[in-house]
Amino acid sequence: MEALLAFSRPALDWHALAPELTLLAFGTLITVVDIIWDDRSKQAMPTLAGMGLLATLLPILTLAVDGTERSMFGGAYVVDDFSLVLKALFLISGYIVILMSVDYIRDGDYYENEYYTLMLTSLLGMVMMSSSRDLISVFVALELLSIPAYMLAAWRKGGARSNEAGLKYYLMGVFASAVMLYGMSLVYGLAGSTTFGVIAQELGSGAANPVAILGILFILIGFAFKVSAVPFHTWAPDTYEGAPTPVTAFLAVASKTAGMVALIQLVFVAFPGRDDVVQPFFWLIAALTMTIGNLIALRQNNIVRLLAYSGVAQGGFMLVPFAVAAEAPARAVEAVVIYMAIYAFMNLGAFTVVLAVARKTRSGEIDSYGGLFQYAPGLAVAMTVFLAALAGIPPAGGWFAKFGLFRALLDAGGGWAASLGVIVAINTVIAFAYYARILVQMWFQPVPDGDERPIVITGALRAALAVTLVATMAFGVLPGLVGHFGEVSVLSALGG
Amino acid sequence: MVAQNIFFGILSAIVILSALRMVTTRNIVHAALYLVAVLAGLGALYVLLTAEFVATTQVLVYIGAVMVLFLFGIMLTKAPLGNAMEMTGKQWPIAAGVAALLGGVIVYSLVNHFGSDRLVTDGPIYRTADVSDEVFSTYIVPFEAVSVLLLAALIGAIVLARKD
Amino acid sequence: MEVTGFDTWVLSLAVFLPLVGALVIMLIPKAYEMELKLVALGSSLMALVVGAYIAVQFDYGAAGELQFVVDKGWIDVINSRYIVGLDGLSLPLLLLSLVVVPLCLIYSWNHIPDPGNPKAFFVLLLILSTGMNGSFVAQDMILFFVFFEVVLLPMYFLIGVWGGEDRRYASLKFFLYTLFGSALMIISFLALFFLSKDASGELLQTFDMRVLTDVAGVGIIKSTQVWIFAGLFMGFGIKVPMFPFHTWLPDAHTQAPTVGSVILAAVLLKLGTYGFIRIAIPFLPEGAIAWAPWIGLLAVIGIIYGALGCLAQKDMKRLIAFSSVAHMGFVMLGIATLTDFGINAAVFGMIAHGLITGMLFFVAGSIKERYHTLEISRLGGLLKAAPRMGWILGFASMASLGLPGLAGFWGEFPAILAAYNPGAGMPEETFRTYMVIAAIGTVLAAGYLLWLYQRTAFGEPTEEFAGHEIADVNRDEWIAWTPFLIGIVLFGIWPNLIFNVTDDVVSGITATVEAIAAGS
Amino acid sequence: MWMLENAFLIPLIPAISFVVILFFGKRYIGADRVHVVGITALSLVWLLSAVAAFQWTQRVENPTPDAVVQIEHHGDDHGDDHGDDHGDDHGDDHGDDHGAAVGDSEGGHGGGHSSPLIRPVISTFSQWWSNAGVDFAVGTFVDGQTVLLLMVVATISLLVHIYSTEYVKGDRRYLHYYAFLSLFTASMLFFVMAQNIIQLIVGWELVGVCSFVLIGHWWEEKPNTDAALKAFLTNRVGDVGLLVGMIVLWGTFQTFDIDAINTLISTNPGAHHLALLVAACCLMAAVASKSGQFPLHTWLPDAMAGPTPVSALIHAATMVVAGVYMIARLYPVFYEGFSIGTSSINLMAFIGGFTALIGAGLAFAQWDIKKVLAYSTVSQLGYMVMALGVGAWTAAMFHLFTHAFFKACLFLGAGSVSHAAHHTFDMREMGGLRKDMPHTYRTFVISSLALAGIFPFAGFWSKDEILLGSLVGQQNGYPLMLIFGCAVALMTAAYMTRVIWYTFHGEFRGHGQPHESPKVMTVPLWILAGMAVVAGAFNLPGPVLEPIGLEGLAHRIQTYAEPSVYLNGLGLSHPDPSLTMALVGLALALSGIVITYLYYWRRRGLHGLTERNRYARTGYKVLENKYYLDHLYNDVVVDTVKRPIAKWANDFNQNVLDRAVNTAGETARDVGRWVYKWIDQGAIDGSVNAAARGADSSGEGLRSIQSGKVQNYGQLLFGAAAVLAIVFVIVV
Amino acid sequence: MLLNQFLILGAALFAVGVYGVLARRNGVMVLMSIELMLNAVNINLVVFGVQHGVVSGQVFALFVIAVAAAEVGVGLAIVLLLYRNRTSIDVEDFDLMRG
Repeated sequence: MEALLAFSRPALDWHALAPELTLLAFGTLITVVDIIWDDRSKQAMPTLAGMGLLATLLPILTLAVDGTERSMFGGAYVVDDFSLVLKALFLISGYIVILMSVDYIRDGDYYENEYYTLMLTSLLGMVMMSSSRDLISVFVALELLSIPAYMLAAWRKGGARSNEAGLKYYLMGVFASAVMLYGMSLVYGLAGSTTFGVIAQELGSGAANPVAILGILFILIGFAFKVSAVPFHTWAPDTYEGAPTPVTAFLAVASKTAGMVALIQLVFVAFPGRDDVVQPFFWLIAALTMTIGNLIALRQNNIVRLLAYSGVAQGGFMLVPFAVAAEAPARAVEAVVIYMAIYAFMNLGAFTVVLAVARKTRSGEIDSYGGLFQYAPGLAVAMTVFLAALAGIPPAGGWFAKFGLFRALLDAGGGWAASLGVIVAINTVIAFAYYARILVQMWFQPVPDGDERPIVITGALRAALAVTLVATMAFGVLPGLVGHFGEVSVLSALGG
Repeated sequence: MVAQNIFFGILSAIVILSALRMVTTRNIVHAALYLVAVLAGLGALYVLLTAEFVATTQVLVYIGAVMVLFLFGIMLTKAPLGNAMEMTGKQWPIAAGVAALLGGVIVYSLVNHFGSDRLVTDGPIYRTADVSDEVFSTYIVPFEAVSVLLLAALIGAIVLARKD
Repeated sequence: MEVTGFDTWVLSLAVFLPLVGALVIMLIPKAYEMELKLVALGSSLMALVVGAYIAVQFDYGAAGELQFVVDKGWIDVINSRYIVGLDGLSLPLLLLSLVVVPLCLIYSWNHIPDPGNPKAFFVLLLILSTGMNGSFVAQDMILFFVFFEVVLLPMYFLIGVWGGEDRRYASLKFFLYTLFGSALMIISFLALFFLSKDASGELLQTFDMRVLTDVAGVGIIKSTQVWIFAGLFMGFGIKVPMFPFHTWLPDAHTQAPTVGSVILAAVLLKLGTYGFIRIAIPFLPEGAIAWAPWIGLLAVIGIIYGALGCLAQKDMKRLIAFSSVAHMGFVMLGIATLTDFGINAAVFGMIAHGLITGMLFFVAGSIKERYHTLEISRLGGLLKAAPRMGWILGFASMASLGLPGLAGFWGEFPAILAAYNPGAGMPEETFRTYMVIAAIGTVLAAGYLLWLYQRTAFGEPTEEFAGHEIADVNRDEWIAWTPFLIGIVLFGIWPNLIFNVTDDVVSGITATVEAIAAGS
Repeated sequence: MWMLENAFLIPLIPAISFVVILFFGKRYIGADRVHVVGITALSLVWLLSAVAAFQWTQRVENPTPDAVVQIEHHGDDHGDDHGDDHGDDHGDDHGDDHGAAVGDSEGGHGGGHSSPLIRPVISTFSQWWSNAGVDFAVGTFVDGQTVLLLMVVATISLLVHIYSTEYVKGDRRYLHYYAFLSLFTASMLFFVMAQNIIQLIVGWELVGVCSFVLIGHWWEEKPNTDAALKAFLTNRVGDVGLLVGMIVLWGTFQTFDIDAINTLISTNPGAHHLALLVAACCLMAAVASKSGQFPLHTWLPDAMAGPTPVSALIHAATMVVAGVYMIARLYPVFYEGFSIGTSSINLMAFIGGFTALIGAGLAFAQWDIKKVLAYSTVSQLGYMVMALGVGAWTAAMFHLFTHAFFKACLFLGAGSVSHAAHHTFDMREMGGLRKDMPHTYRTFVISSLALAGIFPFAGFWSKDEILLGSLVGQQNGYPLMLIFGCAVALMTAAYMTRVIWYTFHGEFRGHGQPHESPKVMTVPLWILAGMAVVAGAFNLPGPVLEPIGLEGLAHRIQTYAEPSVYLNGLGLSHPDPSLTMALVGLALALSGIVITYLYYWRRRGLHGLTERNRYARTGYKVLENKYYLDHLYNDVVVDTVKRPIAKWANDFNQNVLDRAVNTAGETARDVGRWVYKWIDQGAIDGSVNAAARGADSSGEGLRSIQSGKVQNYGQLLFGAAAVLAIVFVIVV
Repeated sequence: MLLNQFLILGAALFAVGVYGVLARRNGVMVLMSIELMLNAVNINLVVFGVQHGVVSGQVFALFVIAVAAAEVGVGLAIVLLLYRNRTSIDVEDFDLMRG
């Protein structure tokens, strides 16, 4: 009894938790509706899920307007501008993925209601992730976003590839989280607390301690897996190829972003003093990821697989600023956030086009894009914009993302940063070589089977395409938009 | 202290040996049983470490629920009960090498850093109530999240595992 | 200078009118072909009219200062602004770009190369136009970079879709080369951003090219300048293209459709040299001084090498392409002297090369259209088959080999002259050696051009085409070519039209360089 | 003096004519009537040139004060006593009339003049262009030298225009022909009145390109276009020298202005010797190419592929003397650069002399009448360059002047012959034409005599001055040049006699019936022949005129044309006329004629001819009676000179020099191919492509990591974790 | 008792688990080996909690157990799914996608 009495309910800031609660409510609603109306509710599900995401944006907006930084549980859970920006990003990406999913899931006759439930659950994990400043929260958020994703990857139950994708993703995910957990246990052992703030103090910045190094390393590896950094990327191509395309888009964008968010928080909040481990680690990983991702992508024939490797390489680009985390922290965070935001739209856009084209060609081979420009010029132009953005060519959005990287590197200065910059430059060139293969097919080649019927694009896909296209171009022409969010997010993450 | 050390010795021997047997045995059911031994041994170690609630959960959840799951899994996949299927892949030396390397570097680090630090034995002892207080205050958000996670896992697993 | 009223808009109009045209065309269905073409031509002509207005309103007395400046917020977070402005250096190049595009549209009016699709073709040309115009007026490094890159994709598609046999390889090569260069270029821009200090040692953190020109890299130590310059060198040098980064050029030119080649030669290559003059040298004078002898070396190698390359060619277009390497070598030699004289010559050379080589590519394109081949050994007797075209080819060849009285000479000769007395701090003997080598290059230039002319235009038509009726220059071609021809003669007779305009800007730049050379 | 200040009109007229003919000729005038425009324009040019010439003489005769240079004492250290004397003279009596000058020269002052130093008329019209604060005026520079050339160009061009109406009648490109004749004339006139060295370069290149176009006029045949290309490219080679040399001048004096450069050198002769030497050597290369000097002369004979009137105008009288003209124009540069005043042999003199020699030798070996004339031109140009090289400025310009007329006449005569003889130039298909073409024959002979330097024809006077100049030199004589000169005099006479023999004497060996050309062709021939006779009168030495009381007309070219305002400062002196030298020269020429005459006439046993020919009869009798001379000729002169030397020279010319030019072109192309194949496509592009292939194949190799087996992935994951851990924990 | 006794036991268990997941071909066996790794983590967490005298170690361990349960469930579902489609649970068989 004494123990019970001693318990005092913590003061919960309901406003701060409102986004999570809204999302949770909609997730539950979907489940309930599913249970009550079963099949009849199918039509309403995407709408409901989409509305849930949009509704969740409301409290985020009010929190943003309110503007105060809300910290709960001794700093374990923080709602600040950084987290709000990213929550919004997750939700918008999720919304686009849902737009992409509508027809795919319906036409494929897959389990629909559960699909959206899991999607929302995974998004809940991501939304949590951006506020988590505590090992346990981060771990749980990670699992919350990952486990539904494992299942979504296998969602085409009848398809052997999808099953295999699920298995590989699941196993690799679990391996990685085991390593990460082991690292967390070591870090916890040294710090005696799960809160990042304490960890930062306890790990300090003095001489290296092998257990600390090991702990940090293992944790970073766990998330490096999540962002599919080489050599922890191996799951990505197989899973991307096998998983349902909207899920692939989801994994490539939202899931990767979540991993990045976790890395930002770990690197800048939990291990700010340990740049002796963090910087070389990311230098190496970033260089490897960019280069190997790009090189293998050169040899792909399946467009989804190509985009998967492209995604790997893009992840490498995103990791670049971490290599100068200590020297130019503000710029580095800004660069990653900006990159993530732009990447979300351009990559989702590319997947949307892939989905749209696959509706006609039923093929994932790059050759099937032959002559796309002749019978679907709109899609071809859109794809061109997305690929240009991915390659970093103005005025499509991606250039500003790459620009951010270079800016962080040069702000840090020094030989290591400069050499990484040159590696980025070379990789930009390699990357274009394979993006160009798609361009070549779309623009320069004849239609392989001579079938020049136009592609019918459904409303949802059209909407997804419009959103991503407008955003990609807008970021390119007026990068100030995204740059502003990047800047806002920096300050709070670094506590400044 | 000696008693505790002896107890630790016995338990750890059980755990390690069972674990080794688990990953080397050719019979999958045996493997499951070795796993039970490992889990049980660990539960006992938790008791030794005064973590009563963890020990309880270990027994309830792991030995109770998870192991049953595994057994169901074994049955449903109609895995041969004998050693008809090669249980260990050809690449086991690589696996062993990797494991040794990883274990080695961890042990090296631990020895290097903690050396002969003694375990604090006179610290506070946390009862189940303390644990629950912590869970429902500081870790309330992760806790709720885990509940959502379990629900989602449940829904998803059903969808995936059911016959269409 | 306070800019008010309409003048605040003119530069943006000149830059973006073609883009507006492109957007409008995108909305017009493919079937309305005439309307598409009219919109395209109309928008580019409107831009040209605006350009003419600019040329008239331009205060030539203050050519050294930026005029029509617009300075508006753009990307605040990185302190990059939408700054456009025009001075004597930009004006001729902007006008060149504004003139070339409508002429290319006219030329393509009824000659859309295979596989057709005028809509896409014109849209790409217009987007290209916006990129080129913008590059010449941007006064913010990031803005410059964006415009600089905007031209890439349209050109890639122009080559890749409407190009020759080997178009995929050529277009990709063009693109990858340039992309690599611009990646290094943006690194250098950022280095400038972070390292530039004003006179009092305050970090500037600006992309404003006006400011960076003013501070002239004083806060950056020499070794750093050299490195940053190296990055810029790669970015601009590939575009020029300088030996040994030139190998994309022959392929791109050979495979590109006619107007693609024309624009590539007339305007795109100038972006590189313009970058040197506008950005690399004024921002990093010490780096420039350190690099200049090497640039000069590569320039003269380019001159000889390009000429030798020409002599080896069997394909007319490829020969002209290689001649670009040589001609741009003269331009770079002028720049490398870091003297007012040399850089003025270089700017003149840029314009002259644009007109002349553009003209040559036009003719080559028309020959290809008529003979379906550009293999020199299969051509012959053009003067007989199509006398006017033959004469124009001869005229352009003469201009290209630097005949006095035509534009080519005033780019070439002063550049050679400038090498005699390079700027302060340059090794005089080295540059004088360059001078002699460059002068020898003029012989080779005459050699390959006349050789080309002899084998294509002189003599009787080859048996293969003996019976064929080869149409002479047609109406579209006349309209498209006449301004080029007039320009070649006009600038040849009255070179001051350009020298006068550019001199103020260039002397400002070289004065800074000289002051720094004297100070160090 | 209006014409002198507005001399720009002179080149402007043919330029307009060019535009009119080319762009409006076909539509508004008629393609076959465009010559009207050209001839009208040239008549105007001729008139204006004549006015200019007259006004210039007025300026010299009655100088206004601002036209006269108040010369200061130039550097005494130069050590030329003649110069010093002149300086003093001018200081005292610059206003004096020319009578004093004649008196001076008679008084043994080495032919120096003391007429006032007349400034050239320099009109600057506008700022043509300016670059980096350096302004380039476009303007005209008119002095005696200019008007001399104006007259030459205008006269010959006009005559060629007229002559061509018949000669190229019915040509497919009649219009282009006239258009480019006009353009050429304009360019040449522009060149001669260049005010600065940039204008010189411009004019120089423009005449070159006109030459290219006109040589290649019949471009359907490959040999013609080859010749055109060769001409242009050889000239381009020389242009390297021109560009570099001019740049060196600019670099040294920081000005493009010819007047300024010349004045700067002449007021301070000792300075900048090295720079001037470099500049002079470079410019010499340009001269060699343009004026057909050894070793860049090989293009000139090939250039005969063009229409004959073009050869007469461009490749005999005007364009090819541009080099000579340029040397004369920038004489201080060469004078100081090659130390002409003090040396006894120098590069310019040697090249000139050697060229004269080999040109003459090569003329022997030709069967093509135009080629003979072309080599003769080479030889005579060498003469002029040699004259300049030995310091005989006036002699060179005088020879340029006379040579223009008789050589043009010879070319037009050859054209007339070919016109009559079915368009062949091969002398083996001619013969005996003197009966059918009396006018052509006579004018040809007159001009040949002039060329050979027979008294009293024009060539005699000018050649004599050159030989005299070589003999006397400045401070030292130029003995080698004298020997060359004498040899050439003999050879010239000889090969011209050969030409006349083959062309006009003997039996007709061609086809068809030859006929005399119409008047429109013969009249120009006669005019030129007349000039060939009297042109020598323009610079007769004083002693010749004294007996007839016209000593006031002596040395007109020297008086009017010589830019003494510059040359005076250099201390250039003029040799006294020498009767001995004149006689020697004449004797050489005569012996050349006689020997050849004997060789052809006698050997063929055509005694009848000797009966009718006064000169031949005399000479023949001498030789007839003195057989050993014949023997000498046959065995010594012919066998040693003609056969081995001329043949060797010809072989050398064709096989070495000419091949060198051709192989230079071929080599360049081969080198180009090699560089392209191995360096460009092989090394540079190859490495780029190899990098691409490398990326591609490494991508392929890396794909093997992606085995598809999840446990391999796991191995990689854990393995990488372990390796990273080891690296970071243990190594770092 | 030494701290390292437990830690090294954990490390050993982790290594054995790694061996298990990498060497075992049977999908279910792989899942079981994962449990070894997760339990190794739990030992560490509990021991460190004791060492620092804080409760969060135990809490963390509980979360790990809960999540592990969910993971096992999902993992078995996926293995089952594969088994149903491919009639095999040999992870070495699953290499449809590669390169």
